Amino acid sequence: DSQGVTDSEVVFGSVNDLSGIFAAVGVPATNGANLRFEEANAAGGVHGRQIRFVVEDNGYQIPRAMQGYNKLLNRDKVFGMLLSLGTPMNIAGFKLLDPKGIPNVGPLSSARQMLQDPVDNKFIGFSSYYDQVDAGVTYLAGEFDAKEICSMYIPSDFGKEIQESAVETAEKLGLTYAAETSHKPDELDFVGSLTKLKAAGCDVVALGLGVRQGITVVGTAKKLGWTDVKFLNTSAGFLGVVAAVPGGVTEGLYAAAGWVDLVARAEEEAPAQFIAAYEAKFGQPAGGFAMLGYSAADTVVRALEAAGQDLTQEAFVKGMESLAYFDELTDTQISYSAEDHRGADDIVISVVEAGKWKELSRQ
Amino acid sequence: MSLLEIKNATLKFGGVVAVNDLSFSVEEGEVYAIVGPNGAGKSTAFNLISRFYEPFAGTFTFAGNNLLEREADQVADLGIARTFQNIELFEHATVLQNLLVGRHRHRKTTLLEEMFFTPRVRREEERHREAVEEVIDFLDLQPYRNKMIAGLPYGVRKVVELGRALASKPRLLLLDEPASGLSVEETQDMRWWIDDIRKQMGITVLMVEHDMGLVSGVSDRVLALADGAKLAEGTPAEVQANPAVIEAYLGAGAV
Amino acid sequence: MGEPLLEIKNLESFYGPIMAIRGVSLKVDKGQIVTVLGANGAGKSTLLKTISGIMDPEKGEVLFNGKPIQGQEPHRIVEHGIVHVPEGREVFPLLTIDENLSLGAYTRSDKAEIERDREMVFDYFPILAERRNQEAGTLSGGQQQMLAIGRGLMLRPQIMLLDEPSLGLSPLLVQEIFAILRRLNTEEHVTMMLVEQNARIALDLADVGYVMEIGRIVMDGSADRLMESDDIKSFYLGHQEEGQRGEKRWKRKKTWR
Amino acid sequence: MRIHFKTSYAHDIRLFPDRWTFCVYGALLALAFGLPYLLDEFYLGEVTNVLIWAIAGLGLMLLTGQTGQASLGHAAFLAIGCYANTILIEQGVPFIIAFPLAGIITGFVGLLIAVPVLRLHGIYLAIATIALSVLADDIIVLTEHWSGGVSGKFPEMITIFGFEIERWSMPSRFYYLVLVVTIICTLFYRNLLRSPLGRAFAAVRDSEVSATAMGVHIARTKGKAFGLSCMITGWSGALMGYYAGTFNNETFSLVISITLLMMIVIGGLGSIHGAFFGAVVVAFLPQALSILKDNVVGSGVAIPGLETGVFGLILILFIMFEPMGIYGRWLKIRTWFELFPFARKDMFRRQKSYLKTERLR
Amino acid sequence: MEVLQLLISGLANGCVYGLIALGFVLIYKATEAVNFAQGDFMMIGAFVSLGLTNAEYMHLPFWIAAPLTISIMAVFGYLLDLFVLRHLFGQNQTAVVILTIAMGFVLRFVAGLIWGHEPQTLESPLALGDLHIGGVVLGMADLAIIVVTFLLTFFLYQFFQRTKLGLAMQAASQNQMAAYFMGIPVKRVQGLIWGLSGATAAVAGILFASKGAIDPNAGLLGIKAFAAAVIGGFGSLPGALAGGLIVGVIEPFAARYLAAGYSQIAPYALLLAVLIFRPHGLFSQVRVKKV
Ligand SMILES: Nc1ncnc2c1ncn2[C@@H]1O[C@H](COP(=O)(O)OP(=O)(O)OP(=O)(O)O)[C@@H](O)[C@H]1O
Ligand SMILES: Nc1ncnc2c1ncn2[C@@H]1O[C@H](COP(=O)(O)OP(=O)(O)OP(=O)(O)O)[C@@H](O)[C@H]1O
Ligand SMILES: [Mg+2]
Ligand SMILES: [Mg+2]
Repeated sequence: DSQGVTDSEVVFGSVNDLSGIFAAVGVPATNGANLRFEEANAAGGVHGRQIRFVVEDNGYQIPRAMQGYNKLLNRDKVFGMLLSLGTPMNIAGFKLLDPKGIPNVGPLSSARQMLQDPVDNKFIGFSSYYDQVDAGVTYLAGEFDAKEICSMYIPSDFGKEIQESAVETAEKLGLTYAAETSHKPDELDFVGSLTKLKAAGCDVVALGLGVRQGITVVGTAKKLGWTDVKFLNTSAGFLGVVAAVPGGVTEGLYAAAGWVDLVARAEEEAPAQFIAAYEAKFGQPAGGFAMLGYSAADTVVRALEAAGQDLTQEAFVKGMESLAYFDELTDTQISYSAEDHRGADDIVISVVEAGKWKELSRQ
Repeated sequence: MSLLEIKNATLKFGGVVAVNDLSFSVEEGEVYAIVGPNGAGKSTAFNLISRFYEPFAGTFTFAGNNLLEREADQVADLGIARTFQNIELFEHATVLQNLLVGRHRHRKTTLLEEMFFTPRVRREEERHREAVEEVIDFLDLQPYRNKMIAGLPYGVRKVVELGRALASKPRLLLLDEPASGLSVEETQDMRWWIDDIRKQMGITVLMVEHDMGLVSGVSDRVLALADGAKLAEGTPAEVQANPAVIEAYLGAGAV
Repeated sequence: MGEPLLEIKNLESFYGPIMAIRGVSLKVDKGQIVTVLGANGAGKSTLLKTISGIMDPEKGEVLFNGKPIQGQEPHRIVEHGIVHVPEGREVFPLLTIDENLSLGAYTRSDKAEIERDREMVFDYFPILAERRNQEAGTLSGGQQQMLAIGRGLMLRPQIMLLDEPSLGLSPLLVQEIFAILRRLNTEEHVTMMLVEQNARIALDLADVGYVMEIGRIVMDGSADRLMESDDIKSFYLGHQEEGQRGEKRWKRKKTWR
Repeated sequence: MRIHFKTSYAHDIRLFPDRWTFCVYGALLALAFGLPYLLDEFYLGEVTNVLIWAIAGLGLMLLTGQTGQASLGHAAFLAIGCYANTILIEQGVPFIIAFPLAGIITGFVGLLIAVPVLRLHGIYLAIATIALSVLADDIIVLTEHWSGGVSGKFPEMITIFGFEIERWSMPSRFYYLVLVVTIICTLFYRNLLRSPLGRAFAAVRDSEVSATAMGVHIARTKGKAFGLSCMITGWSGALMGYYAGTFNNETFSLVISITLLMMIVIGGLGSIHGAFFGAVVVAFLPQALSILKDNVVGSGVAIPGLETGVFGLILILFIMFEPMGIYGRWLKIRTWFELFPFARKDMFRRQKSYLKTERLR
Repeated sequence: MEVLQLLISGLANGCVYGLIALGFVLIYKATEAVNFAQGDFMMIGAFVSLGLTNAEYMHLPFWIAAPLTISIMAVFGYLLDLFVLRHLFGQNQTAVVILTIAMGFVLRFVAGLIWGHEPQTLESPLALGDLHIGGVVLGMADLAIIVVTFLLTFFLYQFFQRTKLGLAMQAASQNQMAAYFMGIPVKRVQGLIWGLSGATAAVAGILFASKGAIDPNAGLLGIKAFAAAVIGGFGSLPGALAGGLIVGVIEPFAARYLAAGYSQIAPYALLLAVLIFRPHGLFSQVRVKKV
C-alpha cells in the first residue's frame, strides 16, 4: 500500500523556496502547478481523486528543507514530490524518498544529480544545465566561429555545473577555455570581471549567475563597449523579464533551455490561454517558471490518469513511464520510458530580440 | 625595603602632564594616603600601579618585582587589589558572585576539571566560599549576599567593591576614594574597617581620599599631590598644616 | 516664606517589585534651599529621579507651581525649569567639555546669554576652560563633577535638584561649590533641593531639611532645628562620635525608628 | 515564595537548589526519555531538531549570554563540526571517538580564530564573525578535495560498537543520541557556571577593567569562551549533518548564524533555559505556523512566504513586549505564582530605563 | 586606462555601499542601535520609487516620484520608531538587532507580496546614457550615485557637527538619561533619525534601482554595506563613505586580477585585515574607559 492516497484524494508535496533568494523561481512555479491542479480538481479530479498539493517553504536553507521533508513525509504522508527546489535540498531528500519509493517529479533544479541512482522514482522535465551549456556553446561555436570559451559563475552546485560544462565542452570541441570569474550572489558590479574576460579575448561566456546579476553583466559589457562577445544563459536565466529589461540592455543575450519562451508565443492558443488564466488568478503576469510549474503538474495529472484506478507508487511510476505527448504550452515533445526519465529532450537556443526571446535552434 | 616603591614616574596625555616625575614609597603594614586637588593625578597614579597605563618614565617596584614587566592582569597575582573611584562592579551578577571573582587569583583548577566539576573543584569552591563569607561577615554584607548589584544603592556598592578587593587576600590594597558618597556614619565604619584591614589582616593600604577626617584618622603618612607632582609628604598633621596644601587643596575654612 | 514651588504629595515609586519611595510628602518654597538627608539606600536619589521624570511614580503627585507634572517625559519637566544634576556625574563622555556645556543650553536659544553663562561656568571652574576641547570621559572624577554642575547651571533653572554635588570634590572645591550655590540662591533666586552626605555643610546652606529612612520621611524641620537634634548630630554630623563610639564600636539606636 | 534554608556552602554549589527543583528536572528527564513512546515520527523528528538547535544555542549562549561577545558567525563552526565529524568517520575513525573529536577540533579552530578577533568588541566582533560565516562558504568550495565542495557530503550511518543509529529509518535511536549529547552539554555548561571560569566569563562581560584588576586575563578568558562555545556548536553541527543527511557549502549559511543569535535573544540571554526556549521558537514555530496554515487556509500556496512573514511578525511582537526573552517572561510568571495572591498587577511593569554608550571599554 | 576604468566603476560601486552604510551609521550615531534591516529599507525604497514611476504601476514622472519616495520612506522610518522601536527604549541593543532582523523578514515578505519576486527595473532617466571620457565609461546612474553620495555625506556630516540637533543626537546616544536631563526629547530625536535614515535608504534605493534590477532580496547587499561601515569605524559618516569606497574599489580589482574562487573573498578578507590592525575601524570612536 502506498502512502498519501485514498479513494478520494492523492497528496503531492513540494519543498520549495517561497521567501528566500530563489523565491522568484519557487513562487511562480508552485502557482503554476496549483493552477493546473485546480483545473483537474474542478473537473472532478483524477479517477475521482482530488489532488492536494502541499508546499513547504524553506527560504533556501537546508535545515528548514529537512523540516519540510519531515512534515511532508511523516505528517502529510505525501504520495509524491513535485517541483522541489534546490539541488542540495533535493539530494538530501532522495535519501528519504528512495527507501519509500516516493516519486520525485520535475525538480526545480537542472543539476545532473537529479537523475542519480536509483533512478526508478525520479523524473525530470528537462535537460540539465550541463547539457544546456554544451548545446549552447556548440551552437555558438558553429554559428559564429567562436574560439575562446569562458564562464562567470557563483561557486555553488549550480554555478559549478555550468563552469564544468563550459570547460568540458570547450575541450570536446577543441576550443580553448580561456578564463573564468566567480561571484557572490550579492555582487552587483562586474566591471572588473568583464575587463578580465575581455582581456582574455572571450568569444562566448557561459553565465552561471543569479537572474539579476545576469542582466547587469550583459548591460555592463555593453556599456564598456564590449560587443563582440556572446553571453549564454541557461534555463535559470531564461525569463521573460530578462528579455524585457527597458532600454534593450539584454538585447543579443543567448539562452539554452529545455523549452520555448512563453512571452514570445503569447499569441498562440495554449500560451495565451495559460497567460490569461494565470493573470486572472494571481494578478501577476505569467512567466517561464509559472509555465514550467503548470506543465509539470500537467505531467503528473496525465501520469495519474495513466496509472489507473488502483493508485500505488509503482502504478504511478508506470504511468509516468508511459507518457508521450506534445506539450503545446512549452512547445516541446515530452516522452518518458523505463529507460528515459527525462521528459523533454530538446534544447532550445534562443536570443533576445526586440525585448523578446526568439527561438534560433533546437537540438 | 619598601613594599611599593615608585621612582620618577611620569605620564602625559597629549599636553596634559598627569603625573610628573613622582616618587614615593609605601612601607609594609602602613596606611598611606594620597590627597590633592581634583585632577592632581591621584587616580592616574593608581592606574599606573595597576598597569592600566604605560608610564613615559619611572620605575615601579612591588615587593622586589618590577611591575613594568607585568601585564595588568598579573598585578593581581602579585597581591595588589584595588577599588575604583567610579565603582566598577559586575552589574549583572550578585554580590556573592562579585566577591567570588575577587578569588580569581587563587584559582587552582583547570578548565577540564571545572567542566566535569570534579571533587577537587567542589573542595576549592567551598574554600573560596569560606574566604568570601569571612569578608561578608567583616563588612556586614549579609543582607545583600544574593542581591544583584544593579539594584544596590551607591553606598553599598562602595562596600561591595572593597569586599571584592579584600576577597583576593592582597598584600597591598589600593582604595580610590573609599568614603566618597558615604554618610558620616558609614565613613566611620569605613574608618574601622581600614584600621582592621591593616591591623588584623596585615594588609598594607594605599588610598586616595578627600575626606580629611578619614585621612587623618587612619593614615600613617600622607602624600599631597598637585599637578602630578609632590606637594608635601608627612604625617597627616604635618601635611594638613602645610600652607601650600591649604592653599591648593584644603581651602581657608578647612574642616 | 512664599507659596510652594514644588510640592510632593504621598509619592510612591517602585523598581519592579521593590518599593523605594513609600509615601513621601514634602514642600519646597520659592527661593528656598531644601536638603534631604538620609542613609544609604534611603531613596533620596529615587525621590529626585521621580521628580525629574526619570522614573514614573506609582502613586502620588508632584506639583510644580501647583500643576501636576508626575509621569511626564523628563524633557517636558526640564522645560518647566526643573534641572536635575544627577548622582555620579553622567556627562557625555565622547563629547568635549564645550559640547557638554552647549548641551546644557539645549532648551535655550538666546545665543549671547548662553555665551555669558558659559563664561560664568568657566569662571567658576577655570580648569574646564583650560580643557574645553578635552573629551569629558577623560576628565578626572572631580573635573567631571564640576562639568556636571556647570552643565546644570547652563540650563538657567528655576529649581535645581542636586544629588550629592560634593561627591569626589576636594575640600576646597566643596567650599567653593557651596558658595556658588548660595550665590545663585541669593542673587538669581534659584530654588534648590539638595541631597548630600556631607550633612554639616548641607544644613549650613539649607533653610529646611528632611530626613529619609527606607523610603519614608522620618523627620523634618528648619535646618537650624535639625542641626540641634541629637540624632542628626550623631548620625549625620558625626559630632561626639569620637567620644561615644571610641574603641567600643557600638552603635546608638536611632530614636525615630 | 520558596525559602531555602542553607546549612552548608555546598548547598549553593549543588546542581539543584532544593529537592523540589530536583524532582521537577528529574520528571522532565524521565519525560524526555519516554518521548519516543508518546510521539509519532513527525513530532519526534521535530523534537530532535529542537534539541539539536538547543545545543547550538547553548554554545552561542556561552559566548554571547555569558561572556557578552556577540557572534554572527557560528554557522561556520556548525560547519566545521559537521565536516570534521564526517571526514574523520570517512577516514575510519569510529563514531564514538570521531564525534567528541569533532567538537574538540571545532573548539581549537575557534580558539585559533579567536586570537586575532578577540580585541574586537560588540558590533565589530559581530561583523568580523559575519565575515567568517561568509568565508566559510568559499573555503568549503576551495577545499573541495576534503570537503566535497559544492556536491557536499553524506554522513554515513552511525555505529556505536555495532549498534546502528540513523535519523530517518530509526528516529527514536537518533533522538536518544541527541538527547544524551544535550544532557552532557547542559551539564558542562552548568558546571562551568558554578566554577571560577564561569564567573570570569561574567566578569569579562560586565566590566573588563575591573576583571583585569582582579587578575582575569581578558583575552585568554574570551578565548576560552570562544573555544568552548565553538566546541559545543561543533557537536551540534555534527548532529545537524546527520539530521539533514547531506550538507554542502550552502548548508551552514549566514542565515543560520543570524537565526542562532536570534534564537538565544528570544529565549533570554544568559540562561540555560533561554537556549531551550529559543530553540523551540526558532526551530518549531515555522513548522507550527505551516501546520496552522494547512488547517486554516488549506495546504497549497495561498500567499507565498506567508509563514516567514508571520514568523518575522511574531518575533517583532515578542521582542517588543518581552525584550528580556522568554526566560524573562518565565521568571515573571513563576514569581507571580510564588507570590500568589499577593502579586501586584503592575509589579512587572517596566520601569523607564536608559542606556549608556558602549563605545567606552 | 583599464586601471582607471576599474577605479571609476569601483568608486560608483562603493558609493552604493557607502549610501547604505550612511544609513547604518546615522542610526548608530544617534541611538547606538544597529539597524540590520537597512538593506531592506533600501530595497523598499527602490520598490516604492519603482511603484510610483513604472508604467505598469502609478506612472508618475520620475522627478516627482523620487522626492515622493524619499518623503514616504522618511515617514515610514519615523512611524516605525514611533510604533515599534519605542517599545524597546532603554532596552539592551541586542533586542533592537533582533527586532530589525525580524523586520527584514517582514519587509521582504511584504515586498514580495506587493511587487512579486521577479527582478524588475526602474524606468529611470538616470538609467539611460553613458559618459565617455577618453576611453573610460561611466553610466549616468553611476555619476549620479557618486555625486549624491558625496553631497549627502557632506551634509550629514555638517548636520552632526554643526547643528544643535546633531549634537543632541550624539548626546542621546552616549547617555540617554543625561540627555533627558538636558531637556533633549530623546525619543523624538530618535524618531527623527530613523526618519532620516529612511530617507537616506530611499535615496540609495532610487539610485540602486537606476543602476540595475531589483527584487525583494536586493537588501542582502546590506551585509556588505554593513561591513563597509565597520571598516570605516561604525559611527563615523566619512568613515562609512571611506569604508564603502574601499570595499567598492577592491572588488573590481580583485575580480580583474585574482583567480576565480578567490576574488569574491577579497572584500571580507580585507575587512578582517582592517579589523585585526585597527580593531575599531579606520575612524574609530571607541575608547578605553577612564577609571
Ligand atoms: N585619558 C586621558 N586623556 C587625557 N587626559 C587625561 C586622561 N586621564 C586623565 N587625564 C587628565 O589627567 C589629570 C589627572 O587625572 P586623575 O584622574 O588622575 O585625577 P585625580 O587626581 O584622580 O582627580 P580627582 O580627585 O578629581 O579624581 C586630569 O587633569 C585629567 O583631566
Ligand atoms: N535599579 C534598581 N533596581 C532595584 N532597586 C533599586 C535600583 N536602584 C535603587 N534601588 C533600591 O532603591 C532603594 C533606594 O535607592 P536610592 O539610590 O534612591 O538610595 P539613596 O538614598 O540615593 O542612596 P545613596 O546615598 O547610596 O545614593 C535602595 O534600597 C536600592 O536598593
Ligand atoms: Mg580620581
Ligand atoms: Mg543616591
